[in-house]
Amino acid sequence: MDQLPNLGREQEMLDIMGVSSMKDLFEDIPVEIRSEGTLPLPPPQTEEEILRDAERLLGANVNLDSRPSFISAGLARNFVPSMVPMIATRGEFLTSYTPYQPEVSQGMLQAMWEFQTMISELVGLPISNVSMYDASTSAAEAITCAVRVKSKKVDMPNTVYISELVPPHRMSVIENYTQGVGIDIRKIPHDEDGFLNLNIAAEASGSCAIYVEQPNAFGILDEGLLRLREVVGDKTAIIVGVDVTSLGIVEPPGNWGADIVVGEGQPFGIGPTAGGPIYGIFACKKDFLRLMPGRIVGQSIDTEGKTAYTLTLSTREQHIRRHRATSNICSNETLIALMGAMHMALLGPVGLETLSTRVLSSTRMAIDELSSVEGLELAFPKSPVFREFAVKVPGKSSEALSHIFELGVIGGFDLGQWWPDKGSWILIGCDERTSESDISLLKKSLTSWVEESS
Amino acid sequence: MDQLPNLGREQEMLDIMGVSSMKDLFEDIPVEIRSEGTLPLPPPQTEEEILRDAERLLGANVNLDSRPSFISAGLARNFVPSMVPMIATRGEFLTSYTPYQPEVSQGMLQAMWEFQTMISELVGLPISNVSMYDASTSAAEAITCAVRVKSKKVDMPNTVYISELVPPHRMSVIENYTQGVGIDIRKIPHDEDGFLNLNIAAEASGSCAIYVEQPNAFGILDEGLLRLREVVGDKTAIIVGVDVTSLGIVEPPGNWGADIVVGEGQPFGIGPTAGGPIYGIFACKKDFLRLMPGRIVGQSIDTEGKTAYTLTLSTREQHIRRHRATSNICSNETLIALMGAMHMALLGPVGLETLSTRVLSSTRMAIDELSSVEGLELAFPKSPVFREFAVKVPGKSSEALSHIFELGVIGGFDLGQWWPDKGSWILIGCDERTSESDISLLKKSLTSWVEESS
Amino acid sequence: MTDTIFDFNGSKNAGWSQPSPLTEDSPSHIPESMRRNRLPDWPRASEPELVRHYTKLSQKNFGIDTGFYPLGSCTMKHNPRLNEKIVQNPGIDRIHPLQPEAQVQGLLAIYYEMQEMLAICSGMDAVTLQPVAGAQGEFTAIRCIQEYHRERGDNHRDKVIVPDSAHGTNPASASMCGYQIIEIPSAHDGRIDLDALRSAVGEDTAAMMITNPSTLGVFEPEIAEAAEIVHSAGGQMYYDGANFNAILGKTDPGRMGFDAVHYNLHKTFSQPHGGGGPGSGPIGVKDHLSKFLPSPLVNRKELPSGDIGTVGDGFWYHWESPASTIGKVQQWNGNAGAVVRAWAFYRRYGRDLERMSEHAVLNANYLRFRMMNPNPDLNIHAMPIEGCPAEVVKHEFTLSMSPLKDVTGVTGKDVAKRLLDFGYMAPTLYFPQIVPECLMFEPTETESKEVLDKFAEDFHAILAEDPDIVLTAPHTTPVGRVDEVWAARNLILRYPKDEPSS
Amino acid sequence: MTDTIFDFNGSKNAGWSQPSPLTEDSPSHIPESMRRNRLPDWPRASEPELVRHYTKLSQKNFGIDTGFYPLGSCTMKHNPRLNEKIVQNPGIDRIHPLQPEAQVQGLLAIYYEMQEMLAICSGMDAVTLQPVAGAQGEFTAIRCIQEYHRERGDNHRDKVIVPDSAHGTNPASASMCGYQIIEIPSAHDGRIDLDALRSAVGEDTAAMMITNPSTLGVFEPEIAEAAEIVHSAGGQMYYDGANFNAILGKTDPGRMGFDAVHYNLHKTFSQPHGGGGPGSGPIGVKDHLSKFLPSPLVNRKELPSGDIGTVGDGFWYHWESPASTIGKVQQWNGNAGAVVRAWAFYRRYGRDLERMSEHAVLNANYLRFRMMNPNPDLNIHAMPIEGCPAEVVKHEFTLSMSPLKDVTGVTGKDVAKRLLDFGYMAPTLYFPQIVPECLMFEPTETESKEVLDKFAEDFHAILAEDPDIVLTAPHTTPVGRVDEVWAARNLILRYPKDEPSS
Ligand SMILES: Cc1ncc(COP(=O)(O)O)c(C=O)c1O
Ligand SMILES: Cc1ncc(COP(=O)(O)O)c(C=O)c1O
Repeated sequence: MDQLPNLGREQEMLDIMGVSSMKDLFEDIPVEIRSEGTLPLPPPQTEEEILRDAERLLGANVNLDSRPSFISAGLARNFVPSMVPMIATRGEFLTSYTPYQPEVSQGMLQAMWEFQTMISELVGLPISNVSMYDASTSAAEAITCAVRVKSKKVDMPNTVYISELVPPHRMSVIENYTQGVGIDIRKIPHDEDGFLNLNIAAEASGSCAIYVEQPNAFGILDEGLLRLREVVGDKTAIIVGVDVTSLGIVEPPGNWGADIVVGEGQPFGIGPTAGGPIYGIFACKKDFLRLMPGRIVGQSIDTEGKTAYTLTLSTREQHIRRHRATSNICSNETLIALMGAMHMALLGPVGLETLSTRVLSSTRMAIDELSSVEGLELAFPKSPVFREFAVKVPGKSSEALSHIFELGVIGGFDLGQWWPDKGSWILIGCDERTSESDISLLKKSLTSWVEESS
Repeated sequence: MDQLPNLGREQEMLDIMGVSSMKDLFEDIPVEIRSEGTLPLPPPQTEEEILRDAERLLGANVNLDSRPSFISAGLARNFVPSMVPMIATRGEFLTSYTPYQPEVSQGMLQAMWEFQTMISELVGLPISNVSMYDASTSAAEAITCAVRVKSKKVDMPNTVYISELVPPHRMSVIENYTQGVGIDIRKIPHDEDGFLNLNIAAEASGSCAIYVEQPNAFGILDEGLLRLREVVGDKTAIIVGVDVTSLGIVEPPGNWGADIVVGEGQPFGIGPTAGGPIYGIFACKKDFLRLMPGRIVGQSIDTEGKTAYTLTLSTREQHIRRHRATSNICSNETLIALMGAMHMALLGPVGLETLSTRVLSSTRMAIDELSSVEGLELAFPKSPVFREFAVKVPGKSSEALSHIFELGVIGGFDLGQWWPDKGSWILIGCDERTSESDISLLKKSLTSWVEESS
Repeated sequence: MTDTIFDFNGSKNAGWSQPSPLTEDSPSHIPESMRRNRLPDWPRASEPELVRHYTKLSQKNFGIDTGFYPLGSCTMKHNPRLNEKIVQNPGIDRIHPLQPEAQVQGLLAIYYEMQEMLAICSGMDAVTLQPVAGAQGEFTAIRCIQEYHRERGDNHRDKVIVPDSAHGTNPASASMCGYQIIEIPSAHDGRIDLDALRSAVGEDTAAMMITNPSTLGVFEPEIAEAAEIVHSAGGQMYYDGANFNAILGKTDPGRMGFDAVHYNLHKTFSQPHGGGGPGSGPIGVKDHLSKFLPSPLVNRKELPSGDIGTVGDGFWYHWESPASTIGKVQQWNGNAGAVVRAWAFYRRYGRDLERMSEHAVLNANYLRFRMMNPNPDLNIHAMPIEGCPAEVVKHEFTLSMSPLKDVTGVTGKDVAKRLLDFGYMAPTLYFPQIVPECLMFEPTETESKEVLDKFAEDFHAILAEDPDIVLTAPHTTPVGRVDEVWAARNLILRYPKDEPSS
Repeated sequence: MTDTIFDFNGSKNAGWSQPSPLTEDSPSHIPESMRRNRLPDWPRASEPELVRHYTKLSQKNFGIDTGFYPLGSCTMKHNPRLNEKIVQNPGIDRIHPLQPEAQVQGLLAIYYEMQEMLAICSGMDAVTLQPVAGAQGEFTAIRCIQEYHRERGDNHRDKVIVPDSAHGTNPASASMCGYQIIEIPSAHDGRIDLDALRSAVGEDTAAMMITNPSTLGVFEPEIAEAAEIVHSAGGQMYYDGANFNAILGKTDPGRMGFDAVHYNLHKTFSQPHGGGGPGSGPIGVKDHLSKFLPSPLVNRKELPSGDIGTVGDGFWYHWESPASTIGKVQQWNGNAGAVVRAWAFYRRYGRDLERMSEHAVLNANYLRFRMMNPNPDLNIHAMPIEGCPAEVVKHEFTLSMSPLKDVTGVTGKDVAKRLLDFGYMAPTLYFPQIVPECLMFEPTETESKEVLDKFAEDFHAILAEDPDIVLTAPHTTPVGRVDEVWAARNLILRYPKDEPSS
């Protein structure tokens, strides 16, 4: 209880107020709904004890750095420069709240304005907010935003087309965010190489928006998407989900017609952290600005004309617009976006390119190595990929994965969990930390599985 | 090489200066002594690579937290509250230097002034400096300081008496610091209970100083020391080395006549860190103030009378007094002392008492458990101890220690390394992290050694 | 002004040093047309420059660590540093949410413990940790309620009732689920108006959303009646848990009659949410709603005796999908890092969480007393009036600055800005909107009496001060009062402004 | 002013929460008379109060992270954050220096690598990492030299020669070994005066201590001659390595003729030494001195083929005691944590340490050029003069402010204080003492051109400014100019002042 400065001084304070006991402070709670006795919870612990328990429990988890690991599926086993967490956790950043008082929040505001710039540069679109909860809510809110902007102007209001190769968990979030407000979602299939069926995509023309991912759920980079604007016409919003790391080498969607770009920001700034806190990026064209979700920082001036930063366009937000707000976001992921900003700034343009190339090169090497294994089959041998690729194994992928885990390798993601018909597919993810020896261990262990199961 | 902001801009800067090449900047080095070619060292590494190597190398060390551990011998396997390193490594503290410019160093200066107060309170003496390198140099410089202060006033100038139960490594430092200047050191023996022979100690009367430790190298608390002032008389300085943690329960030497108290500050603020950086404490009576070593902070005022802090009594120091300085200390251990201050402040008086009691209680429990093992023998069964105690084992202690290490226990320190005639003695150290199960593992493994070797 | 990061023009070819790619030719595997040909114009700076840049920025930012942060409704309490240390553990930082259960037993055990603890503290039956913020918790719970009504064929319930004092996220969340919002006015004393509620409920009522203690910081004594009214109309009661810090161990939403509740872990259970996030917004529900909860939850089963399991407690922890789950609201399992911090926070109090609430309430009442009882020798222009008359408040309270405005022209906003000069974060401004010139103060349990005394004293000094000083505040901050209209008019949202143009 | 920590009067019975002692009766094992009966009057504060206290204190402290720190002779370069991360590893933080070799192979391997690297870079034959600061390195090396002479029966060598420009630690360290100090004056151009040296050396010369580049920042071209003079008199040459940052890969003390050298790892190899420490001051020596080095050093032996050893390189690392070791100068094995940081720093450059020195020298020359070539339109009262005329300087340089003092009364100290107002740390003041009104600037390699340009500009602004402003500087710091005389006269060294009285 070293957290309570007034412990032991209760009476002193009560006396000053003229209140006789702590109990009196809770007399306003009607007796009928008062709790009885002590909370049925264990006694308080000391810092030493909590740390010991935390180390025991967290130590029981198998962390990705403890062995070769090929699980990605939307998050990155990244390398975060040491500076990032050390500086981002300075108390002035760490323990601040939403910068409602810009005069004493210039640090975070400027950092977020710089973040907006870096995201804008990254994806090739002029506007960025200061983060969404994660890639999935970013995609979901991009869709509802596009519907708000486009519904009155298109033939198919409240209708959105979505690539069927969006990871199902993300799709589920999209469905939750869209179904209450009655948005009709139609899926677009892919051909056998994992490329979007552009003929069917053409049906999206006249709808509010089309949502695709580049790379898609199988890691495939789809050249056809470059023609999407042509295919859907000018009126339909193109929303693209990206792997941010790919954009050091892959053309950003802003350059081929995207109206909104979303994605998982996590590869810049923070470890996978069991899925959160992470942050979604959200960038768009100017037409979406006034109906977009999330916080936005603008440059301004103070009373003396000095440059200053402040939250702007707050009239979109729930604390002002209430039920007509463009989103319900209040707490967001700024602190994590700050880490992202630091990481991006450290990388610089050249560092980003190197990083992309590293991820791509380990992906390529893993593909090359695994394709030489008799009994393994690439699901999409002809398609260019980034970070991830799918392989078909003999037997059930869940069993294959258990087998290779026994051999010391976290071997990827069982695609059967997403699509029951792909119960023998494994999604293998590579990254900047993947080494040649990791790949050869993966190969060895998968070869052993092939032998075992034949 | 992400550390050099001007990389790639050399020519631009040279052009401005009118210098044609980088080589020209080194033309002043005579050709005969110029280095040839590239340094015969490996190529630069990236952060990722260095971290990987560091984790591999440091991971090859057996850390004390990884198993029950009973090695102490002057350092503590302590628990440092999480706040301490997090706040002490804030850049403003971490990357500052000696506060020569008090106007922009008030933070560190005030923290050190508060540190001085806490040390002064801890040991019961009015003056403290802001740290020495470690306990050993603290003891050594206390002795040279006492000689400076006392030599002209006593019958035996340049003579100091030292308890023979000072850890030999510390004694070696003392010898190095005293022998150049010709100080004569005489050892005082102990009786069979490990208590100082007060009859011989009485010979120190008339010398410059007597140096004793409480607890001594065997962890023994010596009640006889309370009579030391009586024994050596008023003129001889009494210098006492302490275990700082003990002072929550043991009477501080300032209260029984010590003139100077020294000791290892490490238990407050930082892990054992393979022996450094740690910090020595140094506190004394006012008569020693002007001839003591190390930096001292004083309260002062600024031009407007506002309270301010500054380094003071600098005229004692090398940068002013040069070869007549009271010490050669320039860089010291302030940052670690800052961590110490934070830890002490968090503990508070009651926390200190609890901490002392915890260490004492685990020591007692270990003694009780081991004394029940047939074949083990306490070296000083009758003497009160704090943190440490010596046991005699069958056979060589080094072999006993290897044996129990195999059984998962870091079992203490082989006293044969310090005193060849104690080749079957082990110094067992306990601390606040010692658990009942640690003690029972120690007991089990030592019992196994006894059985093995009988 | 600190230069922006884009003003650095350090090393021309800098870039974080990295190991070389494993192979050299990989780019050739991407079709030419898809390759990026102009790299983003990111900063080109070295580590030394960036450490200094961000350090300097931080120095222009106010946090709990730098001063008193009485931001009402936000529960800005101290963030114990232990929690930050714990989340550096690779057992959380380097974990993938899709790892098989066998690889994450420790994390699942923490999730399970937190689900249980939150259920106990709130009187709910089931808890999900998936929502990542309070607002998302609201949205999630309303979605569950929506499915609940749908499953019962109750398809006409298309309205959600909120008091006019509700937090903006309440109506916004309900409206994201497609609901119409019925806002009911508060009674003249700021409390819930049961008559207004009675006339608002009906067959179209899907739910009512309310927080208790209310956003005015006072406990709604008639909450059980309100629940009764809504329930008898067939609606569900939703508890906005933002004010949970006031009541732990004293009462709980279950007893009050609620069906669903969200917790703001980042408030009640502390959580660094620098700049406004991250948060964590678990929800708890009564049995009848539990099968709609997002998927997955954590459950456990006893292992055969003798098998202590990976975490050593004899249980196997596993994910479980509720029968009629609404699916996902975040792609993974919520903000696991925030959950782990909150777990560490909870463990520090254990059953003494009640002490925490007591001290939060003690501090709020004490501060209110101090603020409303100035030294009579002071020449105060006008005293504020209570936002809601009450014998005692809970963890926060509101004051209306209207009297001051009437006498001197000084608004609540001016006072808020002036407080910045004294080294404080301003209280929450103009919320709830029903209190004119509202300032809302929440000291939290982690502030000492000395801080509260000094704050009250400084507040009184402002009330007594030359109004011109207050009207033009702040004066000592890194920048003066910032022109928000200018920002909205010029919309300079990146550097340089109009790139990439579109 | 921030309150002192003793002004907190938080929880009456606070104290860091700790688990209970294993047994209750242990105090009874200590004789009554030895038990403490009044606990120290330490602060009684909670974690929240202390985090804020120390955060606020830090905000009143200047570090490299907050601004340019051109403190000459101190090499205040950026501290890479990786190094701080590495030392959090329990493989260093939780290691006891007395653990058996088998338990610390990784640490010994790092020690070995650092010994080797330092020997290579300095042209020495053996290196110990034990001394914990430069000054302690000096002391240690002089002790070795003392034993060297003693062993040869050369017992009459009782003098150590230092130039008058030497750092104060040089004479202080030698004098701690019992040596008399002979100070030789510099030549009129600030360089070593060989004639003065010749007349100083003799049969009583134990050693000469000198640094090169000198404390004036210029390379002593006649260093080999100086070594020759000292050697032929039978003395040893000691190299103060504080200025090592200037010469890596370009020359080394071995080539210059030195027998012993100390390194300030915390300067050249970066090291956070907040507030003035910790440091690390290894020494390197030539063969003839190596057997006197402190004990122990690290050595290694090849393992039988096939055995890769604990660290995987096929070696067994072990401690080794030099034959005639002087023993110990620190109780353990030096500042191991500092050595590990320096190792990480070194690994980042590897053989390109030469680039580091080049950039340190580039920056110094560039800054000097900028500072000595102001915009001619400025109305500068008087330009400084070079502390030492030189075509090029090395990593630092000195300027004398005497001309300014003559014209305006503004001293070097005033200029230094005024620089604080501009957001800089002041340069080193009045050292070396042979340059009147000396300011000494060392930019280090981690400052950008922009920072150097701006600094020169601000420096010129000060030279052109109303002298009254400079004379009364600083004006914008947390406190005004601090009265050092007051401090020394009143000697308030703790709180409250006269407790415990004695
Ligand atoms: C009363 C109330 N409800 C809901 C919320 C929304 O919570 P969050 O910010 O976590 O989305 C807040 C946040 O400030 C609040 O104060
Ligand atoms: C030239 C010179 N020599 C020696 C030293 C002493 O080094 P340390 O501070 O590490 O004891 C210094 C330190 O500033 C120095 O500048």
